Amino acid sequence: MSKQIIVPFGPQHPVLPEPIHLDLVLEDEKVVDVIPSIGYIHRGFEKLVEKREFTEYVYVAERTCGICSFIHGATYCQGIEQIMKIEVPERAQYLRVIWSEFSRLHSHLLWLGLFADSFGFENLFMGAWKTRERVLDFMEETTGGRVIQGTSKIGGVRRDISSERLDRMVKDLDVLDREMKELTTIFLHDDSIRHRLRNVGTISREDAYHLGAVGPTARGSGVAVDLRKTGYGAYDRLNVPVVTDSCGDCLSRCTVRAKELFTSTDLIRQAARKIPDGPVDVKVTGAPDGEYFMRAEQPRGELVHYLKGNGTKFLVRSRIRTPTLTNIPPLIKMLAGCDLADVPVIVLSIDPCISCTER
Amino acid sequence: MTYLQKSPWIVHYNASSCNGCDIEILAALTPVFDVERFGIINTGNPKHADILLCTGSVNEQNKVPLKNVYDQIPEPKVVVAIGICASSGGIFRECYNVSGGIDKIIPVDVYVPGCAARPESIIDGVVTALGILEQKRLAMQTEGSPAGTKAGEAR
Amino acid sequence: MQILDLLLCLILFPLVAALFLLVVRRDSVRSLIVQFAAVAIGIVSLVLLILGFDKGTLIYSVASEPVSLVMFIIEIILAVFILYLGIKFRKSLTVLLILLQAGMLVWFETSLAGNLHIANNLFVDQFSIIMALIIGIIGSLICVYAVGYMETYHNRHKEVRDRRSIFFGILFIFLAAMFGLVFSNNLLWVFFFWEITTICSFLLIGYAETEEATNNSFLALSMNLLGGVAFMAAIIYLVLADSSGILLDLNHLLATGKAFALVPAVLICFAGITKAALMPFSSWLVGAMVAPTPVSALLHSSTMVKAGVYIIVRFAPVLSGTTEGLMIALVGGMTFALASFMAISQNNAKKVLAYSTIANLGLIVACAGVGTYNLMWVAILLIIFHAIAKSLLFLCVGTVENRIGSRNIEDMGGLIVRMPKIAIMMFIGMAGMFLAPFGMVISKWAAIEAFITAPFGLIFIAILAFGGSATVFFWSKWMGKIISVMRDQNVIEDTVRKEKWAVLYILTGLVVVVCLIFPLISSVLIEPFVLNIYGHTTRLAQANLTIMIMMLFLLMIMPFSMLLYGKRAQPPALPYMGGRPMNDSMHFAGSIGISRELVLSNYYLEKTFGEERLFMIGVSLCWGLLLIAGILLLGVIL
Amino acid sequence: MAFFEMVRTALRTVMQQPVTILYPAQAAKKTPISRGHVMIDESRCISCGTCQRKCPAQAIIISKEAKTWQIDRLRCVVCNSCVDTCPVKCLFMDTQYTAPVTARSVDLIAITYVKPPKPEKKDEPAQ
Amino acid sequence: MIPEPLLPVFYGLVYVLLAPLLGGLIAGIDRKVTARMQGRVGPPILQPFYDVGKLFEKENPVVTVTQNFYVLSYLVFMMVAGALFFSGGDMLLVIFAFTLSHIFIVLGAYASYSPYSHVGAERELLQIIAYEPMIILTAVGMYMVTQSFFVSTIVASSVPIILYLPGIFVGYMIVLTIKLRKSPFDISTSHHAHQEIVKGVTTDFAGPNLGKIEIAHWYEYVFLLGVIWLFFAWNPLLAVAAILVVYFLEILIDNTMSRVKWQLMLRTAWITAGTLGIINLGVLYYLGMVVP
Amino acid sequence: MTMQPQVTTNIEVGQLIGSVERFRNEGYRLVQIGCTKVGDLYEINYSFDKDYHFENIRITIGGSTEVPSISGMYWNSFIYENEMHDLFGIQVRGMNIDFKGTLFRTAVKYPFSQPPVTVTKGDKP
Repeated sequence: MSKQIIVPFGPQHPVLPEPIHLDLVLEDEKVVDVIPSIGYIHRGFEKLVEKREFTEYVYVAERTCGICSFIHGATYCQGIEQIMKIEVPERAQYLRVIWSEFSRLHSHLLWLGLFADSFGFENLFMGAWKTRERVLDFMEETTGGRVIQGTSKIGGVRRDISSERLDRMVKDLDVLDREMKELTTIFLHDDSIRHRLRNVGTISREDAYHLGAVGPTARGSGVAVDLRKTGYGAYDRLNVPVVTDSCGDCLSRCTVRAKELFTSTDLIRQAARKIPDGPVDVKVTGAPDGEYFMRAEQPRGELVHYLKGNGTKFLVRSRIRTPTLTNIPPLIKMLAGCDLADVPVIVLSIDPCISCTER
Repeated sequence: MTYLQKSPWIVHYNASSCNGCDIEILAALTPVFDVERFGIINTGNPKHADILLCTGSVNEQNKVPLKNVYDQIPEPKVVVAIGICASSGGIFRECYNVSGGIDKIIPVDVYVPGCAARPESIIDGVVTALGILEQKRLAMQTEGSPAGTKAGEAR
Repeated sequence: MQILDLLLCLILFPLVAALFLLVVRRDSVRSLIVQFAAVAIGIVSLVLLILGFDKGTLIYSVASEPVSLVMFIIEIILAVFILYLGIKFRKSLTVLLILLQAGMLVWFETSLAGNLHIANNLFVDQFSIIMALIIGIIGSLICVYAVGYMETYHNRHKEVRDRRSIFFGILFIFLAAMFGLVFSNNLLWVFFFWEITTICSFLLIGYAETEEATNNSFLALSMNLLGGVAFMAAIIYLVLADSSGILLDLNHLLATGKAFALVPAVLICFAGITKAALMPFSSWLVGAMVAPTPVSALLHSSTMVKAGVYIIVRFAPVLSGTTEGLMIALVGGMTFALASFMAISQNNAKKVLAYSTIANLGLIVACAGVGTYNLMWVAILLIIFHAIAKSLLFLCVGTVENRIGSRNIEDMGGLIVRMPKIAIMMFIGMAGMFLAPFGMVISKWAAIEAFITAPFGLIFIAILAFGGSATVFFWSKWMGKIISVMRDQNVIEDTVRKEKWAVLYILTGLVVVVCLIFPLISSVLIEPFVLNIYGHTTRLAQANLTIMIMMLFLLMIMPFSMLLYGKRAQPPALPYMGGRPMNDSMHFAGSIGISRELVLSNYYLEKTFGEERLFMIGVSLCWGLLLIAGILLLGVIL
Repeated sequence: MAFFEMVRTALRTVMQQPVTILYPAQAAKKTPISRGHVMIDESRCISCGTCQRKCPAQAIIISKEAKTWQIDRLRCVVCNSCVDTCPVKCLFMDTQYTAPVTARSVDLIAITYVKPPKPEKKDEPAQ
Repeated sequence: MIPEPLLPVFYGLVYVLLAPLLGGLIAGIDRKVTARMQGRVGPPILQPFYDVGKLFEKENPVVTVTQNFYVLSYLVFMMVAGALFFSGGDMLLVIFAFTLSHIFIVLGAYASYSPYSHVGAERELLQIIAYEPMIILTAVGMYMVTQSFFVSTIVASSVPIILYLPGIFVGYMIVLTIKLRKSPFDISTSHHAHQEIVKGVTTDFAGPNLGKIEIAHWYEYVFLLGVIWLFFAWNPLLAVAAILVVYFLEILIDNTMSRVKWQLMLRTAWITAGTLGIINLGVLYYLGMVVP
Repeated sequence: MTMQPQVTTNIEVGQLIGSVERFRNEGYRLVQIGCTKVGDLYEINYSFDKDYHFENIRITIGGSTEVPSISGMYWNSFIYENEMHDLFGIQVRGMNIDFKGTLFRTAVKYPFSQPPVTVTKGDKP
């Protein structure tokens, strides 16, 4: 006596900007079984290291993902710099921090919008993306690209930001802060939203940790993991607060991201205050020989670029382990027993970036 | 100008794109660009759509869904390939799992270059598509059957 | 004395047919007898209609003493029989109740019955005629249908002992008892026939002789015996009140008004509640679905439960305006709402039908309990519409069950492709149950209009509004199930027998026709009856009737719009599957490389409308209400 | 209870002018360094082929024999690599993005640079 | 002029002819205002008409031909319900016809045997059971004030109905949110895309069929707003103002709420609307008994 | 920029389960499992982290060696192990969720086990 409904969720589905698919088995609207399947974006560009010189692979690495493009590029470059023992100029490191944090703002605002959309709050979606345009404007003004910045380079960055622009940027941040304050207040306090998020997709601290959750997904469950604390780039000279929340449900993850918006603007201010003058890049000669696991904090969590060179211009292996990949097992746990209406909310609550995940 | 041109509804499919173009399509819906000015609605359902906005270089697993989504759009319909991955495979052209461009799978009417394609560029692309949509409608009227492949035929 | 002959004929002829059926062993002969008897009964009840519709209440005196003696002997024999079965199957409750009842009966017969003289034992009025028509036409149609059904049934269920002679015999005894019940003016006679229906249903429910069937039949028996005890108590009360027994004359009793009639009315209504399977006694009717489908159809539509509501509607004028009446009405209302909710959580087709029956009976009792003239009108209307649509639905479900081997609604997906004719009939039957402008909605509508002027009517309107919407839910989702067009399915209905088709066609026709001519039925039968009792009557506004009939016609011509589309070439399309293509056998590519079949089930919302929870609520609420009624009654008696 | 947190924001927004840029009636958002499309000063290109080699998307083809510089706009990822690496800085990034097209084509540009017989003279007449 | 007995027919016809125009306009204004609330320019006011015009220019792929029948019936009975209402018919009959038309769209969704339509259909049914009690209570409330179920009588009444039925009015506004498919309760069609069940009931309708559904929605808007008129019927100016205010509030709610799950929708509609309605009617009943 | 040096411990396939169990017991979380083809051999890296302390163990195997799954200790390892199987063709024994080669359905079977291509520069459009 079956009372089941099978819903093929995705690959084409309006709530998924990127294709994944889930086979949802429902009883009424209760999800009794969910089997995810990915691979719709697997391009296999990790193998491109065999065809592109390591200096040009930067452009490929940047296009791993359209949302955190800069961080991918920078992490790759930092990994190569580690192998080749290149000392990157201070200013470049600060600029990387600034752009990384702007990437994070961009990503989190984008996510807030999509998240609002997933529970049917269209106006909030529009509001979040309206604010996000401010971040993108800054990005375009300083790098020339809205979403694919293209300023990473081994040995530094490709563009400098003038000090006047930095001053203006700090002033603009106040406006941004104000708008984000308004947005996040609604997010965290509106009861209709809390009704949709509280106690939905809950995952305990232990589960989150042992299932390998990273980034806001882990921090929402109270696991204080933030790779910026390892002090790569210029982060060791900045005060990085780790935002956590203890409930482990969708609202907690939302809270973490909402608060991180402000830590990001704060980090940008710190960096703008401390940034020294000087060159933004050094000349790179030779080829990488050796291996390194470069870990960095992406908006979605811990990103690992494993790079292995053998002394030629072509790397042996580039392996990108993205936060979403490791957040998928916790996601499966979260989805068990939720309602159909919660599925998009929970899926989005880990902020999935499938194009990174599948490379 | 017919109604078709005043109310193009879109459906978006991400055929292994890097996300850049996708979020720009979404950005085009949001206040700063607001394509609803032109009557464009992101329907999310191919059966309601007129225009397929497609991003990404099409990998092995995406071929079938892409074709399926295309087939489910009722005639007249146009396909707009957004971004250079969708147009030619782009930087990922040489990857083992990439077919290289939407037009390898389904007929493409408009190519929108850019990496990532800017929202303005996407608007331009859709506007260009409107002209083609109108031609297809006329062709459908005169011939009695749609200009492209019929929806059911391909199965 | 033409009409009296008809009455006697209707009571006795089925008995004769039953005797023949009990001895006949050949299938073909049995089939012939059943068909002949059914046609005869149908025709006689129609003749009764033609001759009797304008005569008002006719009362006939029949020599009662010898008949009463026979009745007493039969009752004692039956009591002994039940006692034996009760002991055999160790049903202590049944034993207790039958001993109690028999004790009351014997005591009554020995110490009170001495100087009873009831002359007017039979009577007929418009309400009786309506009941007779329902029993005579729908009941006998079901019997005809049963012939073919039982043959298939025994082919499919080899484990069940073939006792078809007894089965058909009991069916016709059942009909006879029902006729007797609606024509009797002597409450003792009513009681006799009442007990006969109880025992017939007991035997029919237990037909399959499985453990479940036996248990459920005893459940039904115990509950109905409890009602019987109450009935007996009412009779004893009446005789104690007036030893001449004049109060046992039903029409006389009703005419005496509340002073005498209230106590027996409530007691008999309690009996009616048990028989009509209202909460807290609904479980027996739900359990009764283990019986072969024609039995369920019979129990649910034209006999048994209708006997319960019949007697309650009879006593409606007595109940009107009393607190006890309100309590009984509330029991009905609660039953309506809760049974409708519970039907949502069921996927067994017969169980859904059972809950729907319980709900509708609840509504009828709610109308009768409040008991104003327009509500009485509604109650009778409900009895008619419900009987037709429900019998059609049961028989359709039975046919489907015989073909696909399941009574699970989920297995009825795509019936419109597999068994198009049956599906359309079911569709019409269901429409009859909940869609405008068909019967039940007309009644619901009239009920709202009637309740609004009745005392405490608001409560019932609220119940009707909420319960009614639940009805929409469970019927529509079932409808949706049978009309969903699935691929790769073949027509499988061609093997259904001819006389079965005839029965189904007639019932389907009746659903539609009765909707069209119900103004006529109302003005010829119901309105005079109500007028006779209350001095005023009611009807639907003419303008509304016109509109309803126009809507009905519109609904009938709408399907022809399909022809319009059939001609134009339409590109075939597959359902939207999130970009995943589906093949003709409804499989699509699922995760982990599995080819999955698309399965769609309805919602059952068990958390919200779960059977157990609501049943407990309903039982305790209704017991509470009955208790209040009982306490009030005690106050009246003392 | 905090329902309707959004009401104030929504009501304020409805009173304000929309933030929408009325593209195409209004000009598109652009910055001086926006990466639109690659342009070539054909009079300065020395056909060295660096841009072709350094192009990660292999969109540029230079023919030394035919003296042509060819770019496939549907391949160019606008990464600025060629502009950065061009030894004579004859490539530059225009801020205007490439317009959508309905058919594939490549931009073929004839290089008019002539190796100057004498230094200092870079401005050869184009015709 | 039109003879008296034909007036109802005339009004009904006027509704059938003009309601789509008005309804489409309302939808257009709705979209414009919504866009402005989101800081966008929004589509032209006439956009809904373009949309429907476009849909009729498209081909009509169906999963099963019976879908056409259900959609047409949906439209026709929606027209019947509205026409009955505007010709002054019996409120209860109007409500039943209204339910009937919705059953047809639900059946149309079931007919295609597609997962999203199916879930949409189930949810649409949940919506129907959520709002129906309140709508019936509204009609009953009208009766208690004016002693008639006939719209013609209710409209002609000079009693300020709203003063007697404030609870019913609020309850009606709550279910109106369901009927207008506005945000907190937009669970069966997910009007603005990007949602959990794609397009719910309408998922497998395309082209002209979808157009018909859209037109039926317009009829529905006009009918539903017409009910608001009844509350203020004694003063037409106030009625128009009330309709405008109510509609604006609905848009505002749409823009300031996230979509709830069905459980909460059912609970809200039944408990809030039911309690408000029943308390309101109870008070009326009591007053009616005390002060005849 | 001061980064901690990264330690990689080479172990045998047979020691894998034991080593992983030790990490698990010490409260490390699994960061990643990654595979690299070096010549004809495959290096498999198991990386763990605890309080930003990064540990890496490596087994080096031939293409036909079967690797035991560590999903008993780390439930989430299935995603990496399936990936390893789909991209490198390494057989993993005892995965808790086995996609059976459907995690990444690639045009080329086991693409990363194919011999590396190097210079294809100047590839004409």
